Amino acid sequence: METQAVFDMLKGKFGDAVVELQGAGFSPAFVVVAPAAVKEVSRFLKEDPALSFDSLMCLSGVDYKEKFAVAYHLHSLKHRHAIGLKVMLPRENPSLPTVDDVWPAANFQEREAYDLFGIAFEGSKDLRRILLPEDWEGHPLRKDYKYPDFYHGIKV
Amino acid sequence: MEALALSLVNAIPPLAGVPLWTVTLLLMVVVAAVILVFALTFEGVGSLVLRKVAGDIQARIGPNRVGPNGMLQFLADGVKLVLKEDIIPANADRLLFKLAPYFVFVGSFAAFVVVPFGVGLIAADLNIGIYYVMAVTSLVVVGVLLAGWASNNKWALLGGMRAASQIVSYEIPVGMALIPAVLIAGSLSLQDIVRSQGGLLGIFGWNLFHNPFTFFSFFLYFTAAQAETNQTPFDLPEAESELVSGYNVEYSGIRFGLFFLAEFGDMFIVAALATACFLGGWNVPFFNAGTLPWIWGNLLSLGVFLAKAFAMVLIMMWVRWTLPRLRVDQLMRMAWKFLVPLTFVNLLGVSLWLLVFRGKGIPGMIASLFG
Amino acid sequence: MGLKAYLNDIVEAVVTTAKGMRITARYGVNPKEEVTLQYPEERWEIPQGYRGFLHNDIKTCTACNMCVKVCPVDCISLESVRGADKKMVLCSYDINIGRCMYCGLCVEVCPVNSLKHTSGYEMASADRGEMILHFIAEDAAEIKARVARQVAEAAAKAAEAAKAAEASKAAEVPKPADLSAEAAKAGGDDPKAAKAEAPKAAPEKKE
Amino acid sequence: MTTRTDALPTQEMTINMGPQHPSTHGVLRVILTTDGEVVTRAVPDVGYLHRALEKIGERVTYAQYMPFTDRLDYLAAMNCNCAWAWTVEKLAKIEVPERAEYLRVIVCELNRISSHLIAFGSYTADMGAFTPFLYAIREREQVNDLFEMLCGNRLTYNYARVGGVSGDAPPGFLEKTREFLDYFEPKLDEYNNLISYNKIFVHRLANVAVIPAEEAVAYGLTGPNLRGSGVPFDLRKDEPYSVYPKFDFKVCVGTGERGTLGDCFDRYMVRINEMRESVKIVRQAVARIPDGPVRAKVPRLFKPPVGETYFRSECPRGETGIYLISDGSVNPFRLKIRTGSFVTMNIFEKVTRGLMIADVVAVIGSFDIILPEIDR
Repeated sequence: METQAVFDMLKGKFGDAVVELQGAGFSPAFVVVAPAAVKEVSRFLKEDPALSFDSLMCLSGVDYKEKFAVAYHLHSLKHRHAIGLKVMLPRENPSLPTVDDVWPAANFQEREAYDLFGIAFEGSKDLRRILLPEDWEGHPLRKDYKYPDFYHGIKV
Repeated sequence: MEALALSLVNAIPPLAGVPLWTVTLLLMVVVAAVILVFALTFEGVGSLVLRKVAGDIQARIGPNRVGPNGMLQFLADGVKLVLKEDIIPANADRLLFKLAPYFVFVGSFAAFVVVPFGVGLIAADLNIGIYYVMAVTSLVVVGVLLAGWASNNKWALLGGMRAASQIVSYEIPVGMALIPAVLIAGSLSLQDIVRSQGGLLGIFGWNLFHNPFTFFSFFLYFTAAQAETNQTPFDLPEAESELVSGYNVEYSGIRFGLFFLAEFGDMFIVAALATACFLGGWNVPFFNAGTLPWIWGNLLSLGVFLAKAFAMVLIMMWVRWTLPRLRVDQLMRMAWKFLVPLTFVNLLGVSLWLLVFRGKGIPGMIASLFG
Repeated sequence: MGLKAYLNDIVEAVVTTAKGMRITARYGVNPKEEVTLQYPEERWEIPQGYRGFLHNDIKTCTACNMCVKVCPVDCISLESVRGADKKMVLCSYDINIGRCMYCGLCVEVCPVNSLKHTSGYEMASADRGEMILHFIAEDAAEIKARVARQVAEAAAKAAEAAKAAEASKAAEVPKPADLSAEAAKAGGDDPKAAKAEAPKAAPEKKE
Repeated sequence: MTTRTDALPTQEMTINMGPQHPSTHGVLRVILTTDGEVVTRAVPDVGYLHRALEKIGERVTYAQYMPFTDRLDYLAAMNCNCAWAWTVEKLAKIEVPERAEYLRVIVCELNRISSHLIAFGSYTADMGAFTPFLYAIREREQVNDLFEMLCGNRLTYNYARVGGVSGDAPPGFLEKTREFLDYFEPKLDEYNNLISYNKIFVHRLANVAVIPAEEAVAYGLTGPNLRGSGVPFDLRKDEPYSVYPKFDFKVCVGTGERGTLGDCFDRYMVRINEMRESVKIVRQAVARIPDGPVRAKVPRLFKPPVGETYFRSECPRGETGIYLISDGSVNPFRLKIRTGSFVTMNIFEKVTRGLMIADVVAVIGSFDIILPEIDR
């Protein structure tokens, strides 16, 4: 199914929660949705027989300097089509509902986004730091991250 | 031993004044030392051969730097093990930790006492030879369990537990698989068992070819014994890729060396028992070594025995470098569902055979057909 | 488990084991299968284009700084000053072999092919400092001072030439006029460069 | 699997497996909670090899990032190199000469063979048979020799470039490749006879850690692990990139031949069969490789257009997807690398429940994870 069609479908179903379609320059195109609606949209994308995006290829946090974003790359093994889903978040206390009950694959990648960007996924079954030590300060992939000089007295 | 001491006293007049028990004791120490030297040499050479065999099988060369063609590698290894720091973990049970290697080593070394190396070459021809071997090698279980427990390491504990359950389980098929040889010889003494396989039939006098059941017995024994000595594919107690190194993970230096030596000692004991019970022991085919002068007869029979035993050891190494490892439940399954019933069936078969054919084997019957 | 499956299990185990053992035995018996290379005595042939240690031929190096810019791990460092003939003169060219990841990007960008991978791959040292390859043995400060001197000399010469030109200009000889004008321009440039470099070189010399 | 009686109260034990453990394939740490030998919970703890490759990506240029992709999955560095090149080319819409694409396919498939060889070898070593491991290493050395001839390095190749490859195949390379294929193909049967169908080996793997197809998809498994569950999805076939559509090959899937579909044995067997398919692809590519340049003109100060792209390619350990955001400058604005092993580890806790310690090792091996790819 074409991205435009998916976007129209989502727009018809969720109305204002679906913000825009990022088409030109984006491959695959992104449907931008409001943070609160991400779970419902995801569930719909997965369960609607015409869409059935059954696999979450990639979940990534992005720091767009003025705001954060979480980008989901979805793929359907059944229909062999792909789409992107993006959620824009404010810089202050970024948080959004988890999708790990929709796609279990999300868990580790959400933990990674939490670890490296500090984006909180509400309702996640296990949201701990994954790559960095539990007591690491800051979230390194943020654009304004300051490199620490010492970690436990060891020069970094 | 006392008889030997008596004859020695008779032969050498100056000894007459010495009490007999001192001579006997001295003799015992000497014999023990000789066996110990043999065991250590075998263990050293065995480790070298093991590595060489591994190299050959794995398309590489193996140790070749120390001495000509790497022949002295085992000495270097030994020196290294002796000189290495002996580490005892802080939270280990120190007494048991130190005790464990000795149990293991003694268990494997003591079995050498009844190994019939030649016509007259046996440290002690006990009338319960096989029984003694089975009993004394069980000491290894205690040592391994102690090592696993005392190390205060969970991997070691798991290894020790695995070893204990494994050795205890496999003791049964090992024993059962050896009994056919005992039945045929009518004696538990290993010398008697070896003698029963002599005669003019050559290699067909061996228990291996006595009847179909003994033939299978040999393989069952070999399989079960591999398991009892923790050889691959049954090396679960020290499964390197699972338990890191199993019960001996915390050992270093000479204490680890003792475990290491015991492993090779066990290997030899298994090979020696297989040789003695199924492969004719020191019997030279078509030739009675007992008729030769004492020294030559013993040397010849010793050579034959060692050749057979080493061939068995080589096969064990070959198996070791071929097969993957079983899982612990599969190991138990194999013992209780396969080896134990099969050895029992075999035992029954051998007993019936002996009953029906009055103790004669197939080669014997064929031979009697031709007169 | 039926008796048939039971016996089947045993047979299968024996057969597959025997199959495997046949293969290992073949390798064990055949000495030709050994593939080990006895390293220090035997060495494999190094193919052309092997990416070993880097080597810079400082005679051809133009100190263009491309390798430094492209290196992803910043293992190359070079210092250069502008010489009397306006070409860059290398003062130091160091490669930290301990940091280099042998990606070959620097060799690829080198415009004069002076930076090359050698076939060397053996290096052991007890000190990290030994891992830094110095391609210029002379002290950087000395080179700088020397170059500064040369530049100053050239500037003086140029100034003299300019003076001479001026003098000749006064004599109104038309032909060398534009020549001297050029020389004057050059002379005007050079002292500036010399001035810029000289103070930099001077404190280092003190050290 | 366990029966517990009240008369004999037992206690669970927590064991730390790794980061230094012979069979965690690197520095994976698993916190095992066991009841005797039975694992009640196995929580993977990753990140011991985190080198912030994504952060580094924001600091270096597109061309400079290439050597870092070598370090992503060092057993399949060629695949990672090419994945990066393909991603940037997709973003900047660069046409790559056909010969370069052929060379990329050749090296990718050779690298797939060498990577699967390690997977096979280390798996058998995990299972206690050390000999096949050395045979696998022996074969892999030959692939490394080929790569050394091609690009000068044996492990971190840095061969692909944005717009092509770093250099044309040296004379004799294609012949040597063919020789290697002729030598290698019969070895696969030998491996099968030696170990794959060995009774003990089959018993260790069959019916262990069964992952049904739907679960595999939901958990985002990719590559051989997904195909082991019987899902015939291969990016080379289903989302063709490069010149893969020109080759004839089969997508290997698990068949459940010795146990249940989706068990460790299926995943293992998929890899063995895939090596055979890779041999097929390389044979075709070597036979048909066209002449011509191997590198498109890409400006030295390469600035791709503003945009976001996601490209995924089939690496030996599953799909390597690169999400690349460009702001039009010389450095990537953000790059996220989705690696097969990382996503696969997600399902680890689920499948290891109720297995034995030895099976945990089998599961790790059957996923063929590699830590630099997980930790990045």
